[in-house]
Amino acid sequence: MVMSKELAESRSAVKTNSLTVIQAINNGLNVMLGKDKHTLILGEDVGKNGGVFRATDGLQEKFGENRVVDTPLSEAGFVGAAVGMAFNGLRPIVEIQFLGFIYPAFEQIATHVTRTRTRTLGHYNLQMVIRAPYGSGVRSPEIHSDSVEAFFAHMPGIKVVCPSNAYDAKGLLIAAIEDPDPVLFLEPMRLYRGKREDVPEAKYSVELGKGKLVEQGDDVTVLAWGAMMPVALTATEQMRQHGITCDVIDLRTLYPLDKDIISESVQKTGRVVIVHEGHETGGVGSEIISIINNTSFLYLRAPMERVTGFDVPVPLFALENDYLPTPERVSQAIRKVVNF
Amino acid sequence: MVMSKELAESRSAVKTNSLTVIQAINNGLNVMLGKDKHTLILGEDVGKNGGVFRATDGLQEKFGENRVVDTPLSEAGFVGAAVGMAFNGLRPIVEIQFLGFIYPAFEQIATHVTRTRTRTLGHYNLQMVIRAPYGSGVRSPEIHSDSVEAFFAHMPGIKVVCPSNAYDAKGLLIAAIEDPDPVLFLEPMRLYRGKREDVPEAKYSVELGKGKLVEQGDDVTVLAWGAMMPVALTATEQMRQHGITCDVIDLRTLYPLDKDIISESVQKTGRVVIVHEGHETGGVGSEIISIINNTSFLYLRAPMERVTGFDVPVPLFALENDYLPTPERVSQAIRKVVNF
Amino acid sequence: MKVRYPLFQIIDKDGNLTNQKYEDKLTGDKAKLLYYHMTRIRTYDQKGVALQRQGRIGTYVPFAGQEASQVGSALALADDDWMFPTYRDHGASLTFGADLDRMLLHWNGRMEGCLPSRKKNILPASIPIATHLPHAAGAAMAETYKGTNNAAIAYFGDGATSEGDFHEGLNIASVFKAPVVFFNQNNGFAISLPVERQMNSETIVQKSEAYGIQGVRVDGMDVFAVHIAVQEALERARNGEGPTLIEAVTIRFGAHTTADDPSKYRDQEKINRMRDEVDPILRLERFMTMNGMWDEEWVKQINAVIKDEINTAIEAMESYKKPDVAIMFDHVFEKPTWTIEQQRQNLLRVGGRK
Amino acid sequence: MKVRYPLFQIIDKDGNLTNQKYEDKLTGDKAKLLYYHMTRIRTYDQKGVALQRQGRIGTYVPFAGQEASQVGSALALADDDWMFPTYRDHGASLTFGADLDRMLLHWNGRMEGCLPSRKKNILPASIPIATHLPHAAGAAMAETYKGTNNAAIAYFGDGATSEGDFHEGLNIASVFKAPVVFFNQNNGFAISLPVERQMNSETIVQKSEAYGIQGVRVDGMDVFAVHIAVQEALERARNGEGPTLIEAVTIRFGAHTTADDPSKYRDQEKINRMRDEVDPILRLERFMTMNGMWDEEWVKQINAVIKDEINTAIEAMESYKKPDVAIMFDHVFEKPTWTIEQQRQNLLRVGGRK
Ligand SMILES: Cc1ncc(C[n+]2csc(CCOP(=O)(O)OP(=O)(O)O)c2C)c(N)n1
Ligand SMILES: Cc1ncc(C[n+]2csc(CCOP(=O)(O)OP(=O)(O)O)c2C)c(N)n1
Ligand SMILES: [Mg+2]
Ligand SMILES: [Mg+2]
Repeated sequence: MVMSKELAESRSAVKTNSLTVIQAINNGLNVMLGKDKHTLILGEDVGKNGGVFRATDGLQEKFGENRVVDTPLSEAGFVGAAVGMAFNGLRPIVEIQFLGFIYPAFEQIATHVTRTRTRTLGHYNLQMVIRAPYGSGVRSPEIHSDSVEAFFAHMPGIKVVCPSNAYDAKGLLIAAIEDPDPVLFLEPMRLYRGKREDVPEAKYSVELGKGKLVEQGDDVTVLAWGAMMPVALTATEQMRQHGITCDVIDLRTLYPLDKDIISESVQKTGRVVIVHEGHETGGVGSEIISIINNTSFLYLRAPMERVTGFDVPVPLFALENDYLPTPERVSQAIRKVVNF
Repeated sequence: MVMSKELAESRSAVKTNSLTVIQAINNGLNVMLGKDKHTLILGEDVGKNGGVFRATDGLQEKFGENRVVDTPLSEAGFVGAAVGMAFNGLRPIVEIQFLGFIYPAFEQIATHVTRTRTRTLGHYNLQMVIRAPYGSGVRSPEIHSDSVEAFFAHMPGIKVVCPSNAYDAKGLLIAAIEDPDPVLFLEPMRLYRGKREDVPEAKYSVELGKGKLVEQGDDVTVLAWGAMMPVALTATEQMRQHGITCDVIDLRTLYPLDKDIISESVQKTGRVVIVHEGHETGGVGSEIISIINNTSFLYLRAPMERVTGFDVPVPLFALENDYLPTPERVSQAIRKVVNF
Repeated sequence: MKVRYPLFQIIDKDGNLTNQKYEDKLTGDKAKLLYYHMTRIRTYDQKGVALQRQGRIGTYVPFAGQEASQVGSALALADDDWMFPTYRDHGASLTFGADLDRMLLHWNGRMEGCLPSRKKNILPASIPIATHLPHAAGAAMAETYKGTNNAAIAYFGDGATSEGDFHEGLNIASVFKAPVVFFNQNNGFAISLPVERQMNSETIVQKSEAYGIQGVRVDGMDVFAVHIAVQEALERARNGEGPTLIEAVTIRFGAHTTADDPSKYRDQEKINRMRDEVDPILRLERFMTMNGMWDEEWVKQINAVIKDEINTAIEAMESYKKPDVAIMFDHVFEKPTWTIEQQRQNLLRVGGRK
Repeated sequence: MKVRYPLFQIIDKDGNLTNQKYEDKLTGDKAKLLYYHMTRIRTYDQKGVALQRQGRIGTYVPFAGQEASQVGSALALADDDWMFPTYRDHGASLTFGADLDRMLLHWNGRMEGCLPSRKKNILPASIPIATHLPHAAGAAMAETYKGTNNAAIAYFGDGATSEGDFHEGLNIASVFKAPVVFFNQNNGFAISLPVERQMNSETIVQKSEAYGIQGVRVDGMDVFAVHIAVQEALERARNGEGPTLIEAVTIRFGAHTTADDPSKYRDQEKINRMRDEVDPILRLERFMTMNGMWDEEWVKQINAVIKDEINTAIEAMESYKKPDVAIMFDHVFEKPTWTIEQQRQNLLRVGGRK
């Protein structure tokens, strides 16, 4: 395991707390609301209820109803209102209750959130964050389990971020809130209450657009993000026992992708396995393959493999674990690229 | 130029008319409304006005207001109503005035149009077509020029089709209307009133999911669709003069892609140039690259190249020709893969 | 607005007749039918909560308090009518004819349970709020297109009225005079948001004005009132008079779902205390008692039948054959695309999860 | 509904005062100011159509007939208020303070012309119908948040009322009592669809009932009435009384855009014939004449000034520096991502189109 510089630093002098991902997010929001009066939270049930996952727990009590605003059930309406607020100098943080309920706001995002800066040649910029829990594996009802980051990675004008652990969750969230451009911040539901990590109490940020080398190896580059990180790591751990070692990279930002960290690793290993839970066709994996084709063609020793969600609607929960990539499927792919 | 079998047949005995793309579409709708009483057209200005591009010209007069229905300005509403009609045995053909105005109906498409068959294990199927003019290059206002096929190619449960000429336009449209599943039918605005072609008067169809080899060559495989076909062909024509010959494939269906025609060609040429006007990152091109990586890795002699719209909002029309792929950019890419 | 749209009521919470006009319709048979269905879905609902607690099904959505609204409306439908329910309207679906074991399977995350019935036109519960309202409009328009006499009903909550699809669905239905009833259950909350902060209008029914359609505000705890209001609306629909917006004023007694803790955002204790007073089933029982329709024997008997039926369905649900991964691939298109076929084979090769 | 919302009018089409209450406000200065602006945007509009015919600009969106609505409303705004126009409201934008050459550049497909003003809060014309209504709500909410006294106005057509974003925007604004005026120009058509088939409600103003907000139906050909109705609505907004929905009943004299042929779907001849009778500028002229406010010399003078101003702006537009491809890349993000930077460099290397 490589300890990242940030993490190493964080673990030295600074005061830290042991937090889950959801707590780290709550903490990041708390820090930023405290720091900047122009920042406010909008969404369904974010106030008294503290969000259906408790991401905003306690924040309305602390900052008041103007800063943590329960909106009507109206995604286009409140994403649109956030756009208007951002025109007018506020920095809204919008919660979409589940990523699958972002669709009613799709037009607002595709035509305004992403295009305002270009449309006004920089006169207006929208400093706003849209947070959304995403992904399958927690026995949610239909539409609550979508992993459609690819839609947004294809939209010029918005960055797409997805942490896989508590430290990154807080740091990336703060970076997203401070970014002068719109950011879609995807939160892996499946990891919300998983492993705790030491998270600095103070404000810090993790740079957008940078992946992280989480595990080092020689044979294969494994690329993943969010809830697929533990799946990837379980598989590479198994592979290590069979003498196959992998670079495992947590991409963390899905647009723009960290081309450099990807190519550096691929040019070392020559073999690639990408793991994501979104549908295979047109998923972010296909863009990663295209980038590698571009940067590292001559280094490749095997066709790149994707281990992804299938080209089927995310099934109800009785089959969700069949839909999702498993360590077995990842291991299989690793073996395949090694044995090619 | 290779003459396709269909085209060759069509030019023998059958009665044909020389039609533009838009006329061929009008003709296809006419044929299908005449054939099947359960088929109807819904959309903005499709009635008396005959559609802003005249795709439905004369059809309301001929078939009546029940069959060609002017709807309120309400994309979610009338796509949703079409879903309800399709539940109830009708076969609606919905016109979205410009592809950039499909966004308000995105939720309907992402959660119902595409998922109903799976959700009901086949009890309900939605035999419906969504037609939309797409693309830049005709001096339209903002949002009227989007080419976002990639969103829909990433949605399990809908086929995505895009003709580049009058013959295919009618044949693919009829196939789409007859397909038991939802089809998004993208119409290249820029070609609406371009070259005329002999189009059989009678009903015929062009199979969905099949590309077409339009030009044959040895050195490079050029893949394109819709309005980029003439751009690709101009470039390959120029290249031919420099002694470089290309397979030019009109993909015609963007989901599911015709894997076989692609691999067959790539395994011959070893070099690939993909041309599309959608944004590069996460465009359909990236999926094509991924498929080729999978099927033809050992045959590749150079990194595959993409010539695409940029990762920027489609600009207003003063810059639209700078945004769009040009024959020069395609030629450049062809030279690049040849000289690699 | 409450003046313009007075609450339509036939019996009050003590079971007294407050509206003489409909006295004739309140026969013993009708009362028993309504009582039976309310009791049936209440029993099922209680079982649902219990099964979830025992970990035998996933998250469950209780509807206790809304039985009169769901039963009164569902029993107003004719056999060939169309029902478009939400996740909370399984009481209505069951009453209209959904298969009990299918419904339970659905709570178990089984795709086989998604379709409520193979016989009745009951659509799968709509999860994305308000998206099914345009469907109901379209299904109803198709009936007009075909020249039949069938109608559609769409169920939705107070929160749903804030979504664009509510508006677009009602507007389209109104323009085309679609034979559809938009049946709103205003249970006062959208998860944690009280209806007073969902909207600035005093009532939901007044939103009918925006579409120039009929609006009716009805006591959603009075099964007779709901039943008759929906009957009348359906009749108008069949007569070509277009859609009606009905606001049934009701109460969600419990949590939003079994994953929700209502005490976080409302005085749940107060609701628990007043439950019996306003309970729609007890209200009907009081009426029946006062009017000599109450038959202790019959009640015992139906309770036994219901218990039996539900237990049998639970058994069926729990002994249902294991989920087959193939069904996730087999119904995306009529014929799987090569991508889906390939993915399916790959999964089966690795073995999937057993 | 027309009874509940009578048409607010101050002068009728012959120029007669029909509403004594506002007599004091109809000063000669006010009349001249309104007349000047209507004449200015009419001249500009005619020039726009002509320039398009000559191929000097792209598709143009004429607003002839709607000058009273656009000028009356725009002049009601205070300097720091927010304006959210559509593609047809450039008359309003110009009146509020948009730069003339910028507006023309915009019709020439130039991104440099997209932002109407660097000084006033005028948003770029919204192309996707109704999407800017929630923005207006949000900008107004931000004013409340900051504790200022500024308000917002959103323009939209009759067709826009069918979109979900209309509904969501008004609902949110109503819930938060946002200081915003929703200014509808009901010009009778959405491209080819007459308003009677856009909706089943008799008026647009009655849609205010759905949100429990103030609604005003105003004669959109009467610039005084529009002006005062909007002033009053803005005042209510600033006083914390929340949003108002104003329906200005007006007429689109010409085509939807220069690419549209209205004779395909309506009796355009009839509209041409009645134009002078209902023309909002002629109406004001009649009023001014009857009330001794008409000054031939002054009219000549403003006409000359306007002509000059517009010709200068056209020259500026036509001599504007060539479009620079870089601007399409440079403003997607504050700092271009590597993808954008790479694409930009590639394009510049190939040379782009010159
Ligand atoms: C588009 C969308 N956004 C958010 C949600 C999450 N959600 C599920 S139920 C609910 C509240 C619905 O309230 P209401 O319409 O009053 O119905 P009720 O649950 O009270 O029956 C919310 C916000 C959703 N399902 N769909
Ligand atoms: C979401 C969306 N759908 C379709 C269009 C195409 N369109 C442009 S203007 C228009 C009609 C608008 O009518 P109305 O709201 O009455 O405004 P008017 O043009 O009369 O001023 C349509 C359908 C669009 N711009 N946006
Ligand atoms: Mg509710
Ligand atoms: Mg209009």
